[in-house]
Amino acid sequence: MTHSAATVQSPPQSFLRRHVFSVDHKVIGRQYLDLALVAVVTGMVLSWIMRFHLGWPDTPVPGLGKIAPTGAAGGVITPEYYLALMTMHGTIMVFFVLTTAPFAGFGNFFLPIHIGAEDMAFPRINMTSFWVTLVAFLVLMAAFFVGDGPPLSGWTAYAPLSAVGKDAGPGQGAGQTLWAVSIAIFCVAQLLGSLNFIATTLDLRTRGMSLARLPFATWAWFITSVIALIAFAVLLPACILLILDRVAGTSFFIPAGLVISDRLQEHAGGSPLLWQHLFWFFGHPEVYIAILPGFGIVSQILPVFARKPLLGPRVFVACLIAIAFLSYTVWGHHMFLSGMNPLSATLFSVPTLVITIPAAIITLLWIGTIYGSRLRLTAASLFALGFVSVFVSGGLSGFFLAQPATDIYLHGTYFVVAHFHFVMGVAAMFGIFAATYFWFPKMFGRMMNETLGKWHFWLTFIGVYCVFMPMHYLGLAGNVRRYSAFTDDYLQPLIPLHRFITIAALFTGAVQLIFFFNLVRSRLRGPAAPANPWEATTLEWSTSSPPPHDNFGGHPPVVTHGPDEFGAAGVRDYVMQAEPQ
Amino acid sequence: MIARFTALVALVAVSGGVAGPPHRAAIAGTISGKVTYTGTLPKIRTIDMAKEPSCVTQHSTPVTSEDAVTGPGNSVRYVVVYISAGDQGAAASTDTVRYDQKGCLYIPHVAVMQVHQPLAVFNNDPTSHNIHPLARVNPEWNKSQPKGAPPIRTTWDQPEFIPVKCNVHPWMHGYFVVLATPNFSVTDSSGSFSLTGLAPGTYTVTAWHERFGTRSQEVTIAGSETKTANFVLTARPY
Amino acid sequence: MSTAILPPARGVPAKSVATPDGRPERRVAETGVWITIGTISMSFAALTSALVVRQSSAPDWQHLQLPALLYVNTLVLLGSSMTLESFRRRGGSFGLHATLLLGLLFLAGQVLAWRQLAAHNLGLATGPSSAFFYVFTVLHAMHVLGGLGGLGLVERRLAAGGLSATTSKAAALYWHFMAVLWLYLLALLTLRG
Amino acid sequence: MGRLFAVVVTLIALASTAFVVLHTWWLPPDISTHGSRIDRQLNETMIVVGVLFVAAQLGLAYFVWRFSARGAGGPIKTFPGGPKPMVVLATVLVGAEILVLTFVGSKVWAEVYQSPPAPGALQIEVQAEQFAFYFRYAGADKKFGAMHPELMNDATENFFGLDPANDTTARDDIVVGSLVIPANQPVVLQLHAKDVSHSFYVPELRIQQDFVPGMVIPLHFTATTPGKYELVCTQLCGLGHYNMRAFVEVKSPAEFDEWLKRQEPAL
Repeated sequence: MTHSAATVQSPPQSFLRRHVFSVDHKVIGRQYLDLALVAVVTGMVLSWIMRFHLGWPDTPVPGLGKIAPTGAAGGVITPEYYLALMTMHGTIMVFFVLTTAPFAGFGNFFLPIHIGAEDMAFPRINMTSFWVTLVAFLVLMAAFFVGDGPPLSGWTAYAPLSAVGKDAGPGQGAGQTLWAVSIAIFCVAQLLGSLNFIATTLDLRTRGMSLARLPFATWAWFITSVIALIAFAVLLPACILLILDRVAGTSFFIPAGLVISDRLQEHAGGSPLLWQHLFWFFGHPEVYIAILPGFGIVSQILPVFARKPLLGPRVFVACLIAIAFLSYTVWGHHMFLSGMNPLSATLFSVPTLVITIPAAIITLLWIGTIYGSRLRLTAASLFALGFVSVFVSGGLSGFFLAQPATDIYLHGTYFVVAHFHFVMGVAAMFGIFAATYFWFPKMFGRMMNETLGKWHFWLTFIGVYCVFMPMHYLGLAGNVRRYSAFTDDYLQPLIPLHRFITIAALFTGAVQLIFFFNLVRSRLRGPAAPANPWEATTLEWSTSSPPPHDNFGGHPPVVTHGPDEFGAAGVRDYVMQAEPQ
Repeated sequence: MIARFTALVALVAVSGGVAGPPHRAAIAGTISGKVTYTGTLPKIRTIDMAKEPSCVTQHSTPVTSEDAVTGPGNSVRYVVVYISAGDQGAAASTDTVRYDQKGCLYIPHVAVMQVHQPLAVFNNDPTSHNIHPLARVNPEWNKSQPKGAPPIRTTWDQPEFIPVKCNVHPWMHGYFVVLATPNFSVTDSSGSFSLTGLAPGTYTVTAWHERFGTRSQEVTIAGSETKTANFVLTARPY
Repeated sequence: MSTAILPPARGVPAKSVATPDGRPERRVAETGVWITIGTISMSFAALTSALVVRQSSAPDWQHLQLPALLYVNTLVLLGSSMTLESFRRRGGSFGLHATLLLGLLFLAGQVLAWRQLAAHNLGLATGPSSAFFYVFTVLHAMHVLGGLGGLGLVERRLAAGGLSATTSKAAALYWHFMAVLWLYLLALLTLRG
Repeated sequence: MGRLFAVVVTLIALASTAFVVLHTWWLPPDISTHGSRIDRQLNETMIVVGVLFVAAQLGLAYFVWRFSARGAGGPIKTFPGGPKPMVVLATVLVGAEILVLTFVGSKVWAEVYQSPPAPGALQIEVQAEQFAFYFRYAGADKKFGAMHPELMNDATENFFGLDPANDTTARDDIVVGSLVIPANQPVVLQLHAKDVSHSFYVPELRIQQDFVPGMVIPLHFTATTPGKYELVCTQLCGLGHYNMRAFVEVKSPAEFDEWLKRQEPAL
């Protein structure tokens, strides 16, 4: 399958070929972003309903009774429906938003242009990976319409709750099987995607684009795809074993002698901890798959708006590689109290604390980059700065969970919810927002409205702190997570705090309408965008907005400079990467 | 029983002001009797509802388990006595069977109903319950009923003895007894039952108890007479 | 039908791959296959660790006696690798057809082996050892099927006269990996199964 | 705009720390022998993390404040010493903290989870099922009856699947819905899961351990202060997970013995 034949042929003509079944990495990137947009709206609405229920459990949600007559008869949400919403919220956000948007979406669009190539190494596989992801999303959404409703075993789907089947409770029948099948399909899609990213970065770099000159976002996508390759290669067999346990009567994860719904299960000999090991071996690298593209995007954007090269680019890349390597040695910190051998707790605690060093270094490099800069504050740079602040808040709360001693108290409480929402739910989202405001002109040839962008930043930045910082306090007070109602006596004094969080969450959710409105309006009627609105230096800014079908109009660039040559004296304080010597 | 009575009255009204008893008085026999047990009873256990204080406060005296309730003279309560064979055409009743959850207990402990008869489950507790009928023949379902939620209304299509449990309060146990016949009666603490309005014929009467098993016997009704049928079930301590 | 293999085709536009030190151009398809091999190895490594953990989690593991047919099948798969190598060195579509045929024969042999086991009612759910046997061998067979697809592509390219060294090398790399993976699985299932 | 960012970040940092310093929402008082060391570990970590948090946020805020107002004038300045001080700062600072916290923390972890229970500890079996805890005491013969999954039946309150008909040791076993333990005496719980994974978490006791179906996991601790506390489940186990609560009643040894004598055998 010679590569050249696929891309040099004349651009496709028919609407279908150009916009739907296109092999152009830019179209595929936009399709991933549109899927992530639909997914994030769904996930956010689910979180609204959940938060509203936690604040006011007995008040019916208007209209919900009709949409979900079994789950929320008369609008009052039942415990199993709350857990089903939680499971779908978690699964949609982690897989279909935080893995597709920053990694597959922006990565697909910009990695080839960043390295000066016409397209991905395997365009047809690239198109297949999107459509397989879409199938996975539709299979997951089907769980809403199945008899017993969506599964309720959380996005982590611990066995035997997830493996036994209908007996384990509502949602654990067809809903859980659809979940497992959807995630297995998603794994295949991500493996194909990562294959493409790695092959393209290794082989299709244009003349002069050595690894040292790779833009930082591309470094992040490349390293993320290596992590994703290994992580999803482990989740795929885990899902296959789970599906077999559920459907074919095997007992990989189900021990003997379980009595569920007064029925003695026929399974025997399986190990529930085996699922946790396989899942978290994938799970922790997955959180780095969600955040490393954000690192790359912030390191790509900060120099542009600081008008100053990134501090210690080689150190930054070395830290990315260190994080990638260490991410496979830390999964046990999710299982300190899971019945795993307590000796291994220390074994997993040390690498978990060590991995904070590269993360701390990168954060300091960002702050160091702002030192002595001429900072321009646009929506993109504000979100990049917001990313730094929010990542600090979320990262530091990880210290408590990394040590077994303090994890004894904080495991399974809202402290954990605050930690991973700050780092993944907010920091990664800020990365996506920053990337959108930064690259929208290049992707659509139109400028986004800066005022709306700034309003969106300020309200979201304050909103997310009001939502997730108090969750740390709930965790310290011992508020257990994944509760659909707070009936325990020691939780009653915390209900006002939950109501505050709910109001803040609904407010922050509503603020996102500014972003969606800005997206739609700018896409239709935004002012035309020049080729290089931000005066940046990487290759995508040396081609037209939006780039032509083969990115560089037939003559691939020859790279002569590094990715962030800013701060030169004189009128033009930057040197484009492909500028002749 | 009310439905049958109203049907009878309607019949009389429809047949026009014919004075006096209808032309041919419907011959209706009755089978009644008492259900007792032999053997040693299991220990009477008090239910520990410590986990749900809102239910503990609803009971002044400690609540005992209802799976082996007996009365004076070795009588057995909650025995479902019904016509298992020999029934001529069952007019399906349409009035709703009410099943209450009060004080973290199912009231009545055993709810008997006919196939396709509407059933309504009410939650009158300040806490949320979840109703999980462990049906095998009928489709199984498992629904939560938060405090103040509307009653869950359903019907059962197949005759079956369905144990019902509340997952949130494991001590809560009851039975939905779905029968194909309208002729059934549940014994009270006196252990006595009576099946009325039986046309002449030979019937198999079955007495079922959740823990002490099932007994059947043949009874023949000639005219409008009352036949007695007593049952003795065997009780085992464990 | 030309049998000569074309000189290394411009798998990648020369000017698009320039590495500072001028190393010979890397072929994209070959890199892709190496990455695929890495992925598949990771998946089977995960399944191997699952097997080890499952063995220690309960004392119900009985050794599964592999049907003799599997050892014969191994020779078939190794044979197909050899015919593929002869095709790549001496050209001639006979070698390629032989490889395709032996590949299909291997798959048929696997299905027969599964049937034999099923006949001794050693199904997927009978016990952990048979469960892992089926998971390993069925997943391997599916990947062999994928490999046959790759060889079919080589066949089509050869027939059309446009076969490049990249494509044939990539397909061969993948096919030999199928054989290596099978030898590993055979050893694992025989010794630890 | 840069100034606004700096002010907002500073306010957020100070507000967040204030609520922690004031202990507005904080851990409940500790009532176990090992709990004080966990509290100290948590406080130490909180101080270190608090300092790092405020330093990082204020550093970010200050730099944005100072370097966003400089317009086009003045050449850019790289951080003195380039990236090296960052690497050294992060490695030394975080590295030191890792050593201290890991070393100190591992002792209390080892005491709770890696050391065997005290010899004379009171044995209690705990059965976690979909959506309640049940506790079993050995009764007069000090021996626990065997558990048979096929005999487990909530209807007849046989939560532990005991077989009193043929197993004499099971006849005197006591099964209750609350964990009643003597103060200042070591207690060992044998955690059984009947159906799916559950977890044993009592905030006041500073202890938490998952129940894993198919495994019996020992958990030992010593409660000090008599009183009534709540035991909750922290491992998602299904629709009733939120309501899977039991009470832990810590009584004085005399009261406990008297309570135990009052209990009748379960079956």
